[in-house]
Amino acid sequence: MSRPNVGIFGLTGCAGDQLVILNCEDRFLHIIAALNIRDFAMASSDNDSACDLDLAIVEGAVLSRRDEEQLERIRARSRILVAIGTCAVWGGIAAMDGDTDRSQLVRDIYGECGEQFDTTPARALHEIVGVDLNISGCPIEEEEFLSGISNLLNGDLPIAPTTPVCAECKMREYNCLLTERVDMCLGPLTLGGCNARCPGLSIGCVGCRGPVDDANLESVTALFMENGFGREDIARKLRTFAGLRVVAHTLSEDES
Amino acid sequence: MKILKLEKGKLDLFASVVQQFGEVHAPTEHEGKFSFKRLNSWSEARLDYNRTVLPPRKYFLPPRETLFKYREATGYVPATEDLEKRVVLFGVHACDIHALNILDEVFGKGYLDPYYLTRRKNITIIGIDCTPDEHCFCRSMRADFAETGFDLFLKDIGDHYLTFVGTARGDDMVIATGPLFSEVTHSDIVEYKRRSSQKCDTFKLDLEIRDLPEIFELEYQADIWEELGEKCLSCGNCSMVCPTCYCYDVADEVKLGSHDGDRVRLWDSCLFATHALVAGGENFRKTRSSRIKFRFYHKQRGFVAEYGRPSCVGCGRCIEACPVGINIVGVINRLRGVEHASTD
Amino acid sequence: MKRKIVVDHLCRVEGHGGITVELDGDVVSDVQFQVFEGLRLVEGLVRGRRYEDVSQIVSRICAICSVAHALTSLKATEEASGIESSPQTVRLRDLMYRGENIESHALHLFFLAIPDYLDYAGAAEMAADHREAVALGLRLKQLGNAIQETIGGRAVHPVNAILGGFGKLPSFDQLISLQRRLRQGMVDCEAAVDLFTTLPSTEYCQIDTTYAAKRSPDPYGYYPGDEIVVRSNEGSEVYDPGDYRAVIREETVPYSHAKLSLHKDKPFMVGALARLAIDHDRLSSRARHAVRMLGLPLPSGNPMDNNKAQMVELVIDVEHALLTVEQLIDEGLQQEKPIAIHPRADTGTAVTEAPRGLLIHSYTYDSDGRVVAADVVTPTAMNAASMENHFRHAVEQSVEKDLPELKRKLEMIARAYDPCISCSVHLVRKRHAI
Amino acid sequence: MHQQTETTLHRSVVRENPYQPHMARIVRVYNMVADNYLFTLRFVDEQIAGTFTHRPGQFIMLSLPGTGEAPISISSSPSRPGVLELCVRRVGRVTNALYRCRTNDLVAIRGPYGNGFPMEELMGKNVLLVAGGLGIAPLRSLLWYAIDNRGRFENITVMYGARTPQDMLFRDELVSLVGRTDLTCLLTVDEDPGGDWKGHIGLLPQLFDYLAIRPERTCAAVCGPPVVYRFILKRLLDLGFTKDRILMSLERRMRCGVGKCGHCSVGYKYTCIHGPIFTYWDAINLPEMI
Ligand SMILES: Cc1cc2nc3c(=O)[nH]c(=O)nc-3n(C[C@H](O)[C@H](O)[C@H](O)COP(=O)(O)OP(=O)(O)OC[C@H]3O[C@@H](n4cnc5c(N)ncnc54)[C@H](O)[C@@H]3O)c2cc1C
Ligand code: SF4
Ligand code: SF4
Ligand code: SF4
Repeated sequence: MSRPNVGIFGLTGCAGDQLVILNCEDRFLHIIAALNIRDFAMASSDNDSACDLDLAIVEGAVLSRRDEEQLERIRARSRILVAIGTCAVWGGIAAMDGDTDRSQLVRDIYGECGEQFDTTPARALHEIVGVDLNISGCPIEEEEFLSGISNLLNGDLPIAPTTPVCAECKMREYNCLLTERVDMCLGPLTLGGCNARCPGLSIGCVGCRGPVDDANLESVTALFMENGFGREDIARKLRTFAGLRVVAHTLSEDES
Repeated sequence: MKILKLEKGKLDLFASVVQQFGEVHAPTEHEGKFSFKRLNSWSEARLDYNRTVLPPRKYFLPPRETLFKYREATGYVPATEDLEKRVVLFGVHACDIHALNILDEVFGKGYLDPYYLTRRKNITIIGIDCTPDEHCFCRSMRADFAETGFDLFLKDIGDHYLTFVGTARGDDMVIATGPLFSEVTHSDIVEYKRRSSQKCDTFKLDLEIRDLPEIFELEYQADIWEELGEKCLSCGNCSMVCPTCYCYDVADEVKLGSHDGDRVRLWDSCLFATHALVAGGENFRKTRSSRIKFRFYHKQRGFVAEYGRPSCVGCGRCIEACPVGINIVGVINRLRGVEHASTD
Repeated sequence: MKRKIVVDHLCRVEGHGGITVELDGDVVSDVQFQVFEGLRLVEGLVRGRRYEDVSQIVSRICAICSVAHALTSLKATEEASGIESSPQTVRLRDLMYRGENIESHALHLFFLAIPDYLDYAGAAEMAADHREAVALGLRLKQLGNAIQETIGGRAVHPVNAILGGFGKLPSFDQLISLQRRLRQGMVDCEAAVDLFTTLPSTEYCQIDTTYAAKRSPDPYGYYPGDEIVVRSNEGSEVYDPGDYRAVIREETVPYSHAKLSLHKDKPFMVGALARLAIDHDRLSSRARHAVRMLGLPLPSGNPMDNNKAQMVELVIDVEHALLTVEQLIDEGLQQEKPIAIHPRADTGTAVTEAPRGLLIHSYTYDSDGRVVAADVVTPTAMNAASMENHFRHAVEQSVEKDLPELKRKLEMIARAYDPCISCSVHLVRKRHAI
Repeated sequence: MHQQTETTLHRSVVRENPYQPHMARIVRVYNMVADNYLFTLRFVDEQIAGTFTHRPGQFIMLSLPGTGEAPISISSSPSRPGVLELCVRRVGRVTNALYRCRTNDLVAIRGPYGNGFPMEELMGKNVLLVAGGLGIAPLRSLLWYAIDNRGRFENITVMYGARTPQDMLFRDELVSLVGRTDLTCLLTVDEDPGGDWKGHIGLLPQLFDYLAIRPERTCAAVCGPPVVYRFILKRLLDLGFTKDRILMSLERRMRCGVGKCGHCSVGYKYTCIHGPIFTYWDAINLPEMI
């Protein structure tokens, strides 16, 4: 790919991942030299919203029919679609309470005029279209994003991280919060790549990058319960960034 | 072997002389845990530590290192930048020295790993005595005393350290400090022997390694592996902190907007699901139980077949690091069918 | 003759929104600032969550204001459980706000606003001709991020700020490195002010405006203190944070996912221009110099002046941050552990200044420390009515009435407000305690 | 630990580095079947090109700069030096990148690695080669070595099965062997949707029906996907082959190729140094080997 046509899009989210792209200050000028950014509404007002794209980078979850249609349009015009951020990859915090009554919630907040609002339960991009590459993180890590793009420019899909936060935590010799302070650290369940940012600050991982492939939920839950945490709270905690929502949902059902 | 003694009160003086042999790194404390770090001042050194979170392995096989730089014009060029750095590791325990000797077998036999070996030659090791705690079982693993693999080894005999000189460089260090060292007397020897046998009695963990390979073969299908598989988190903590685990991954990293890049090597673990995954999705150790079994099997049985001894030195790190309390001594004793009072 | 000006999708703003203005002859008959950001209903999601999880969740309302959301939430929760943070914690948190403000204003001015003035589609396009200016903006932005990273542990969605303090305090070396960068930042700010004085003027909307901002005991504090001041040409009123409902009345409108906020039935403006209007008598000499250089009248009735106000705040924030960092270096950081919280059933409300203006978080907890009700009022939501008001006057005051030109002006006004649209849709109506 | 001067230390990393890949040029790309190419490579450095040699069954580590490294069997015979032939199936990062390469592009190679077939053991005996699918890649080296050194072996038999004629690797080459009198070449396909296959149709083990084997004078070399092992090994044992006369080539994940990285270990052996050629006895003795 020589200077591919690129679009950067945000569905519903906090714009944190697009901000991380803009935060690549040192390398921002390199990025715009390597990529022909044709459609990036957050950063430019001269956007070609119809051209074919080699690469579409999409942030945010799908929370409305409008999002869904936009995503389908993006997919149709792009060769490679990359989901960036936990919302796009897993549904993010908006998917936390998949089981609550959404229309009721909307009515609670907006009153009657809420009824006509275009709103659907949160979904990750892969639930709607094919996704070629997922880069997780809330927000994504700058290095991982740039190396992902470099790999794509080189013609390869980047090597997906598969190791948990714990491994990175130990590589940096941080004190373990599970064995030492008995926090609810989600490090063993969470996909690494952040260099164990939170444990490095003596704060338990909250799982913002979503789960590792073979997360041993049962064992971690048993451990947390042994350490005195309630099942409901554990289930909620696991569900925060939505990656574990399906299993966490089962966990809370077990109880009832 | 040349043996001298060093007054304890002069240790800081000795350390200041040793600086000329390289950057001094020693165990330092952080919220009750220890790690080898570059010292800003000698007072940071905590020679009374029990164990560091990461073993000295991190100096020889770093968590991440660049092996080659690839440039379109020159091809793969070996990266040599950090290799020549001279470091003095002050205060390495016997088990960790044993572990380095084990890594020497892996990286220094057959195909020689020049990165590891170059570091091994540039890093000076000053060993020190220790007191076993509740997780130590180096005695069972025959790793409680080191005969080789260090430049100097300091053994506590009260007011003095008996100093065993292991290499010519160790001798140079002794000579550079001149009058700090004195001759060993008969009463020093008596004291050394007294302390040595006393130390043997302080171990709280014990296990028998004779015929362990046979036991492993016999118990290859035992239920315990399934049980452990249900408990294990595949977090890799045990292998990250192990002084003799050396699995690594290699990846090419390309620079944005070019075809140039680096080939890096990164720590890996046999507990990760992708460790034995090959093309076509075939995974030779798909289940967690098969992976944790493999770790024990490889250390306690596979390594014996290849190198004549288990690759565990009994440092206790994996016991301390496991969030769900999987305890290697407990596992082995259970395989053997013996209960030991102090294992769980 | 009826005409309609429609901006489908506002670019170079955070989030998704549009503008529709209907003209009947030369009179504006209808103005709508529509927000069609999807609904994440964050307010509903925190219900039932324990007190220590809340700030991490609400920080995701918006990335650009994530420090403000996280810290306002912590402050409200601490208020509810009756603990007071140490002066060092307050100082460090205010420093995080400076970092966020520097980053956010630099992003806004150099990436979103200046390209407007110079007629470029964005910073990338501008970089071709004005590499230096873009590099200057990137440097300032990076400075803001460096502060947020050093104190907050991450530039977006800080993780280090927790209830009762911080996970880990910055090291001496980190502070020294910040000091060095902030000194460069002082020089960069001067260059930025100079650059700004060369931009074309934008006098096309002038009306009396009501302003609201927090007033802190220290001059120009974003985090400490909690009085809300409302200022109009009828004078100033002061409110307690707990009475924020008396300041703001919200209305839902069918065309937008954001509610409209009014003060005594009138729109009001929050943000940099409002803060300067309210705190203009306590500015440092450097800041006053910048105000003069930019020719910024205070108070001003021109929303476009918000860009100038943001420029002045860059000067204020860099100076302030440098001062704080130097004090921390001189006095040394005390190794305080975060204060442990013992939950109790109560309500806590906190008010701070996010980059775009007043931010209010209010939570009611039960005795287990679980959220019973939550209420978040964001600056962009407060500004929505004011924006519509300014759109209306800009269109009516424009003489040429040329559609593309009007459209451009509307977009520029919207961007001058620096709306953060994802914030605006997370309003919560307080529920009664069960 | 003896002292060494800095210059020699440096040299060991630069000159005696077992991980050092050497640039090689693709001199020919041949599209064999869908997703399988045959690459002919020649080292850029003439000295290496002239001296490189290997044993049949050995593999090299192939690097695509910026993409990564993968183990690939050498499909050409050492009896035909100067170039290396690699038969590669496209499955992942490295093989995809290789697939994009064209004649004259550069790749990098280090090796050869692995034990290779025990030639001393095979010489003077009958050799039976049994391959399924991509399993022909390592066996082809042995096949041509045996043909080129015909006098040193007794009977040579090759049995190869592919899913369809279109999937048959080295098809023209193998078909041309069928008529030869100095060796037996038996080919089969599972099915023939195109209807142009003149040879045998049926599963690989059926080929044994055409064969009279004297197991006590024969060594068998087997390579293929797991299903091949499952059926062929049993068949060979039934015929009376002893377990150490059945040789097989195994695949594992590999990151170093030289017995360090730990990925290819099975039981207490490393596939890269103790293998990839193992006897059937090794396989039953080592847990999880097949
Ligand atoms: C001794 C030996 C000889 C061989 N000879 C040949 C030969 O002659 N011809 C041939 O075509 N092949 C051969 N192979 C197989 C070849 O080495 C593999 O197919 C190799 O993996 C290809 O590398 P790759 O980078 O293209 O694939 P990879 O990118 O490594 O991917 C291959 C597959 O492995 C899995 N995988 C890899 N990495 C990850 C990860 N990080 N996370 C999750 N999954 C992952 C995936 O399932 C993927 O589909 C041989 C292998 C060995 C050991
Ligand atoms: S602190 Fe958390 S991430 Fe680190 S080792 Fe312990 S459990 Fe794993
Ligand atoms: S440690 Fe956990 S919560 Fe923190 S950044 Fe990493 S994945 Fe996110
Ligand atoms: S297996 Fe455990 S006890 Fe043995 S050397 Fe490794 S970390 Fe130490």
